Amino acid sequence: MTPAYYLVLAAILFTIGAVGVLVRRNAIVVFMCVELMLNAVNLTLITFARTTGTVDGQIMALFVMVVAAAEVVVGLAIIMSIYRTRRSASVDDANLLKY
Amino acid sequence: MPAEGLLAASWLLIALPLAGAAVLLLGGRRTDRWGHLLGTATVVAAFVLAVACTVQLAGLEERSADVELFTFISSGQLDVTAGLLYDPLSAIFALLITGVGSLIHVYSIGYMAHDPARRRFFAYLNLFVAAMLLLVLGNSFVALYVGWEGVGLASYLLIAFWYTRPAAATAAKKAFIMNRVGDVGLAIAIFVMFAQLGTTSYAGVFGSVGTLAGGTITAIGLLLLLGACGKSGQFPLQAWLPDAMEGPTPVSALIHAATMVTAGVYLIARSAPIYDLTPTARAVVLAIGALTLLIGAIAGCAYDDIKKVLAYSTVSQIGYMFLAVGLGPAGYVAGLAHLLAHGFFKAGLFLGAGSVMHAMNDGVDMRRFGALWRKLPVTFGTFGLGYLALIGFPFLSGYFTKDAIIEAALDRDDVWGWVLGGVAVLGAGLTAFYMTRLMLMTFFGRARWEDGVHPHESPSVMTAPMVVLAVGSVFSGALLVSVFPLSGWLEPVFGEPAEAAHVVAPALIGLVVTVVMLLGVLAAWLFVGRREVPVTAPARVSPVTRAARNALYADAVNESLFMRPGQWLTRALVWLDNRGVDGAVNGLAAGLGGTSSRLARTQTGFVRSYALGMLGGAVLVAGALLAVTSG
Amino acid sequence: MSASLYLVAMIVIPAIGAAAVAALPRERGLLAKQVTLGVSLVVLLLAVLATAAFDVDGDRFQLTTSVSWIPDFGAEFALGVDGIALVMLLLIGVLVPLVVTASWHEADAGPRPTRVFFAWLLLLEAMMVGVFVATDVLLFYVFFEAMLVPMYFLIGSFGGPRRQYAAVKFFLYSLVGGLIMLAAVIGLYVVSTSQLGEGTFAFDALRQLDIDPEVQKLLFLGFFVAFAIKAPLVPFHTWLPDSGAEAPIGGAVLLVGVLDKVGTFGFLRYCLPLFPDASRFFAPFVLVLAVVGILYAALLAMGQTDMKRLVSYTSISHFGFIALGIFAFTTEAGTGAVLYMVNHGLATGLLFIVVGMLIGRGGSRQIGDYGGVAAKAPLLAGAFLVAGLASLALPGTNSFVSEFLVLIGSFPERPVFTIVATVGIILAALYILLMYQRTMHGPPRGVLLQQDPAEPLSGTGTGTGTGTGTGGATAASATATATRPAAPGTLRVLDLSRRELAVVAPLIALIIGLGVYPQPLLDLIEPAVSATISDLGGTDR
Amino acid sequence: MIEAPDLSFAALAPLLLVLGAACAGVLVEAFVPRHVRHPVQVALALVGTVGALVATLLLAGEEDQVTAGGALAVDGAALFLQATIAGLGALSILLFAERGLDPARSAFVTSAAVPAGSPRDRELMVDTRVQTEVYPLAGFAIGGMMLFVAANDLLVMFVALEVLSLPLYLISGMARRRRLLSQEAAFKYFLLGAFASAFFLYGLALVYGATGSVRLSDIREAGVDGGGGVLLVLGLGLLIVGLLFKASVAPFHTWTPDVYQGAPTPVTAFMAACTKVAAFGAILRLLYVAFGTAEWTWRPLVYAVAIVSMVVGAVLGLTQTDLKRMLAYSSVAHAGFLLTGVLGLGAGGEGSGLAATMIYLLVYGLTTVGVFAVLTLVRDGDGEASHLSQWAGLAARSPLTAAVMALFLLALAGIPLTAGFTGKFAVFRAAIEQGAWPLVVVALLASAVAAFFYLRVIVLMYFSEPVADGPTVGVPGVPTTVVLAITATATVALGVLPGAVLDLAGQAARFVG
Repeated sequence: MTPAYYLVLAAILFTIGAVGVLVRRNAIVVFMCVELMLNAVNLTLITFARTTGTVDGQIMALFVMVVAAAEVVVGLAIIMSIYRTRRSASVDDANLLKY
Repeated sequence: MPAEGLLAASWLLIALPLAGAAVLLLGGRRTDRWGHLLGTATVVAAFVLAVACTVQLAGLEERSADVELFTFISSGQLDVTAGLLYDPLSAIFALLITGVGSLIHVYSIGYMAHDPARRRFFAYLNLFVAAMLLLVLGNSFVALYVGWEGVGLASYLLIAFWYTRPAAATAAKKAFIMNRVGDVGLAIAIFVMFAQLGTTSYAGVFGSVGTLAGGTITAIGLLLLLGACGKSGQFPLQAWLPDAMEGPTPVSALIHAATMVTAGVYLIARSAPIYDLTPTARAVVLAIGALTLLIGAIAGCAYDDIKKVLAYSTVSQIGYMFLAVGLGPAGYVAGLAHLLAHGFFKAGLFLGAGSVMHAMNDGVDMRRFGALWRKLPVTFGTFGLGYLALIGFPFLSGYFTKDAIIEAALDRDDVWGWVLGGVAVLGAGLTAFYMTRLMLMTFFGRARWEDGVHPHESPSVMTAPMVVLAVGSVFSGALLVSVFPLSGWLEPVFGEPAEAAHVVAPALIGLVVTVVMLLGVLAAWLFVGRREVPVTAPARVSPVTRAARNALYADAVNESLFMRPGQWLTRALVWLDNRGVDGAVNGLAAGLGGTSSRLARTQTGFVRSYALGMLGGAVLVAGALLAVTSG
Repeated sequence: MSASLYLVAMIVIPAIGAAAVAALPRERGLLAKQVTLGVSLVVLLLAVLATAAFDVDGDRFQLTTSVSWIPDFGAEFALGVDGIALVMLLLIGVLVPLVVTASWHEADAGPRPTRVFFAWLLLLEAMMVGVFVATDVLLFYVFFEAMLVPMYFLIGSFGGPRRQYAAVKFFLYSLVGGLIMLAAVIGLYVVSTSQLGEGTFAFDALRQLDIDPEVQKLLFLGFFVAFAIKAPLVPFHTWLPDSGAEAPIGGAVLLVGVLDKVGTFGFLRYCLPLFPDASRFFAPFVLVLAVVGILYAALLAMGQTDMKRLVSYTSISHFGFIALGIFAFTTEAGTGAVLYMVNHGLATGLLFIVVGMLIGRGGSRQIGDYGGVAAKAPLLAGAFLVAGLASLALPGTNSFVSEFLVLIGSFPERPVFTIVATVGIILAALYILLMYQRTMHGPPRGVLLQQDPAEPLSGTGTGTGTGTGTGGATAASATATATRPAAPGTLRVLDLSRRELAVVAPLIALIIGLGVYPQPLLDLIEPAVSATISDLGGTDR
Repeated sequence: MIEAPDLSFAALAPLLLVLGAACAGVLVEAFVPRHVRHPVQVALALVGTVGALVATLLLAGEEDQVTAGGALAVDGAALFLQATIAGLGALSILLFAERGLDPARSAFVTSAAVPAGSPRDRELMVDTRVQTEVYPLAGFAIGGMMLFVAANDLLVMFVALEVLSLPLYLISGMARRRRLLSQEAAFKYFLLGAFASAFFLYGLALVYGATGSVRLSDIREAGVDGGGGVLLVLGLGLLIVGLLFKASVAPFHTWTPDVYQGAPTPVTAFMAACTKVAAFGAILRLLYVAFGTAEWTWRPLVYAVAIVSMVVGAVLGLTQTDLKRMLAYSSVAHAGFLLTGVLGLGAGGEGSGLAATMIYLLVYGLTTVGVFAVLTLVRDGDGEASHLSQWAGLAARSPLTAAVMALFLLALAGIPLTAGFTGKFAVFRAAIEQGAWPLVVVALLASAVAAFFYLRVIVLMYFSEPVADGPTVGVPGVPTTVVLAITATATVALGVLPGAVLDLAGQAARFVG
């Protein structure tokens, strides 16, 4: 089986993530969708690592994971603080700032 | 040739009155006490100087003197030197202006005695004299133009002398504007001369004008004529002159009878070398002269305002002069002779009218006059002589000069000659009619004075000039035509007077004219003298009379042709400028603002819509790049 | 001080003066005025010295200074004057002290401190001098734009009721023009880089460039639009009536008197020599704009009811004449146009100042609110009349010489345009005399009449005391019947004060003096103009 | 046996200083007693940033090098931008440290964890205890930015991106006043930022797949011999998207107004100034080092984006009523102007575009910090009075403040004799040299439109009558005063005599790798 399938799968996952960001209201879920996009990238990286026969891709995937973890920490903190204030995690409720 | 002796100092002619004006205007109230004396003194001095200069000029063999003063404007090809040309033509004008001017200054001392602003009046009069002298003495068309507009200014100031009266202010403005219309013609004529000949001095232009194409010369001639019409109140620019009577009467006498309004005649006479080359332009001059002659005479018959009648008479008489100078070499001298004679008797008549008004508490309505001959003997006498001179009573000045013009017209010896001659004769009859009417209504018949009017003769300071002018109006004609023939004096300017081939014997012409004149007098007596003059003008009159009363609707025409459309245009443009030009800019601004607030709506504040925007952007970017790379 | 430093001093001294005045404590308003007057007089002196040091037959640019400024952009701090710039310097030198004197009480009434007004005035003077003496295009541009700021604050802080609108409009119009010019300036720089190896902004170097005609057209338009907005030519003019009407008198005088001249100056100094082919190509279009502007603005002036707007429109009309003279491409017309810039500055300056004095007395800008003022204030009326006559170019006043030169110089090249333009002199007589008659002539009436309790009039006392109502009545009846005027005594208006006379008299003297003997200025101007014309023709191979 | 990668600590000194100071700051939080923490943290942060500034200046002489195993390119451009970031960072830190203005002695919430509006929050409102985490966080952000502009390798670039972003997300949520807005700003910034970095990352992956490497130089080689094709182009596109987001270029600007408005003003200043510099540094490096030889592919794109950004920024700014929001849109417009400078860099990096862009970044950064610093002075009951109407007649109440504000606004509008003009002139010249004059004309018209809303503020301050119960103009403490002095002086100096700095930028304008 050719790497193309993995790439396509990754692309699909990425799209799903992106669309998810657009359609879901719950901040946590939206954030998860972003994570999904990152992981789609990881899949791509690893696939390419295979095709090019280098390990760079896999190392990069590790980097991405670390970064993603850091992002989770920061992200959840922000979401929590706003949730505790507003008692709601809906991204649509936060629109005082506009125009 | 360059001037020596007194002639070299002829610039003082202009400088003296100008200095007088400056002193009176800048001096302020300090000069109130003696201002009028200074003003008169400068002009008298100028007159003396003019006489002396003329005498010296007569001594020179080729009677002409140039006075170079200083470089006025010099740039590129253009080189305008401020200089004077003192030759027989300018000399007679200098004498007329300073002479009549002096008399009128003297007269004004009395006439304006009780006016708080007398000093200002004399300042303006001096200013006028200076400008007028510059006009006639200048040695180039530019100098002439400067004087030309200078007299326009003086006339404006003097007509509006009693500026608290809206009528006066409006009349002054009207005069200035209509003169400016003429000035445009004069200015463009100068441009053409410079463009074609590279010079604007008389010597340069007249020297080389022959080299130009006929069309160009005609154009110059017509443009100059436009200027002349504006200044001399000729058709189609005659409407301002009667209104100008709003000014004090001495002004009407000096500016709007004797001198300024004759500047047009001077211009055409001065430009003889140009007109001699363009029969077309000259024909137009003739036509305008004849037409104005009639218009003025007809309008003169209908007015009850004594000054208006005299004003239209002036229009008509200047028509005679135009007709004369339009005839070319044959007519120049005749026209100028009539001009000088007219200067005397018309000035005299106006001063007389002033004296009458002085007696009648400044009333001008002849229907409220009558039977004044006993109350104002001197005025009546001088006025009567002026009257006789004007209507061309045999052997008074008008008789000679007017006949000379008619002769010259007939001497063309063609149909037009007869037509013009006929018009001139008819004009003589009309002149006799309206002037007789004026005499009858003013001095004879029953006294129709308003209550509280106690006529009294004017002081001698006023009557003396009137007497002098009356004498002049009696003899000047004879002097100019036969004793010291003007033709001889002006020979250096217009050349040898051609021996007139008398188509019709002068004696016969004199007879005919006299008969027509008497008919006019008779008619006047029949219409006015026999019956009682109603105090208010009869309303139900023939269309002819009504037309005449409206000066043949000249004002109406101007109004409907120029003023109204002009006002509409102005209003339309103001609207266009605010709504259109400025509106476009403000509209653009408003449009941007609208776009801004509409675009701002896309900034909904919803994270997800932002994300959508970003995704769309990303897709576009990727798509664009792919499009570019894939060709 | 060596002659070459005159120009630098003329920029630096007012700038420093501005800083000093701005630094004065609030209550020292009088001192601020005195310092400003002193500094402006020093500038006048310098201008005269510079003129004395200028050799008419010498190089095109004299009194030059040049210091490297932004080497990276190839820009230099290069100053120098030719005859054209020199006469403009003289104009600035003459006008500013008079404006200061005329505006002596301008800022006292308002809420904002007096010293600020005069500080801006001095800064404006520095910038104006700079814009005329810069011989480095970038430096010129910098002054051109920086000049906006002081004028913007003058209008916005000390102007009339709609000053905010006017100030912003003025600034944006000029800024848009300036920015478009900036593109052209940079374009010019790039061309010079490609032709001379390294880019430069030095005017003399740029004049040597041989630019491809198509490029010339673009660059010309870039400069032209900026200058046409400044000048202003129809249809870029609508900012001027607003600014002119709302600006304080001092600002208005300098605005139309000097600032706007930068536009016509720019035509002559930059458009023609740098882009000869394009200039010749566009000349017909510019001439159409100019001639249309003459008549259009004149008619609009007639339609105005606000005196300051009217005067602004007359200026637009006059700028049409100047543009005509410049784009006729003859020495006579060009010289006339430059002289016109000076004369217009003096004549319209006086007109604005006198109108301002009238407004100061009546508190209204509407023509309809005045009448018969001449009776009570003959000096004011006289000054007004002289200004008006100068504005309608009556012979004997300075404007006649310039207008005559422009027209007679343009006629051989462009007869049709000239004839149409000449008609403008009738309209000029109309709009001036209409305004004069309505305000000065006729029976006394309007805001200055005593019976209506007009708001306290700034800088004027009270007229004669008693029986005003009856006085008015008698005056009216008298005008109806008698042919002698009734003694007009019903206006409460003081005639010109000594201070005001000190402002008006020099201007009148100049107007008449230059009207009778303009040759000295012409001798200064002509060499520069003919050099420009030859630049134009010189590249005609 | 792996040989250790070459590490030139000298070249890394600036980074190490800043990041080291940040780490030390974390320890300080842990061990130093609360009452002395604030001065210590400020001192530390300043030492880090100023030290880094000095270090870069010392390095300026050195010839360019690629170090840390090829991960970092320490070349002229990098150093110049690092210096800029460090300097602007130091100024921002000073703004953070201002304690004189807010009655509660700090612009930052005492405890971000406490829900806004809760009783505890209300207690803390009036408490004068200050929270000092912001300093290490800012330190990390600055370090990330400096790394960002020196990254010679897409992965490092990504890591740097996150290192600079994550702290920013946090501190933009830490306003003491108007906490709801602040939190919302942080929230939006975070979600969209994460979204954007996902794009960047995917682009990275695609480029890696296309070229087999993420080293910029390798990518260029691959690009030259036409390797990759569609994958490479797509990757480029996504990378650009990620960067344009950070640079707040339309249409990726949507977060900017909200975040600028919501974040604490000092943080807004910090973001507006430093993030711009960092993002454009990265854009330049990516486009010219990695894709410089294929510039024909992206030039039209950048061209279009520049126009969109200028127009959107200028037009939307017209109708804003909140100063901070207005400045946000102006920053969008300025991003567009900067892109014209980017286009001024010809194929293979000749032309003055790089120097011009760097100058513009420096100028814009200084002016922006200054303008936001002024904003912090004008206050009403709850924090800064950022609504336009509140500024009416300010000149009458506080001439100096108004004058400084007017100066900065004129600079932003690009009026000559201010720094803004120097920057504009530089970038426009570069663009015209590359024949992009239509773009420049658009830019000029856009800046004319933009000038209108800057002018409106001046009109309000100077030409309007003061409003009743208007805001008070606080007396700035030492830090803000210093910031204002420096920025104002620089704005004038760079406008009147920019020669020296222009030279510096000109010499520094080069990339390695």
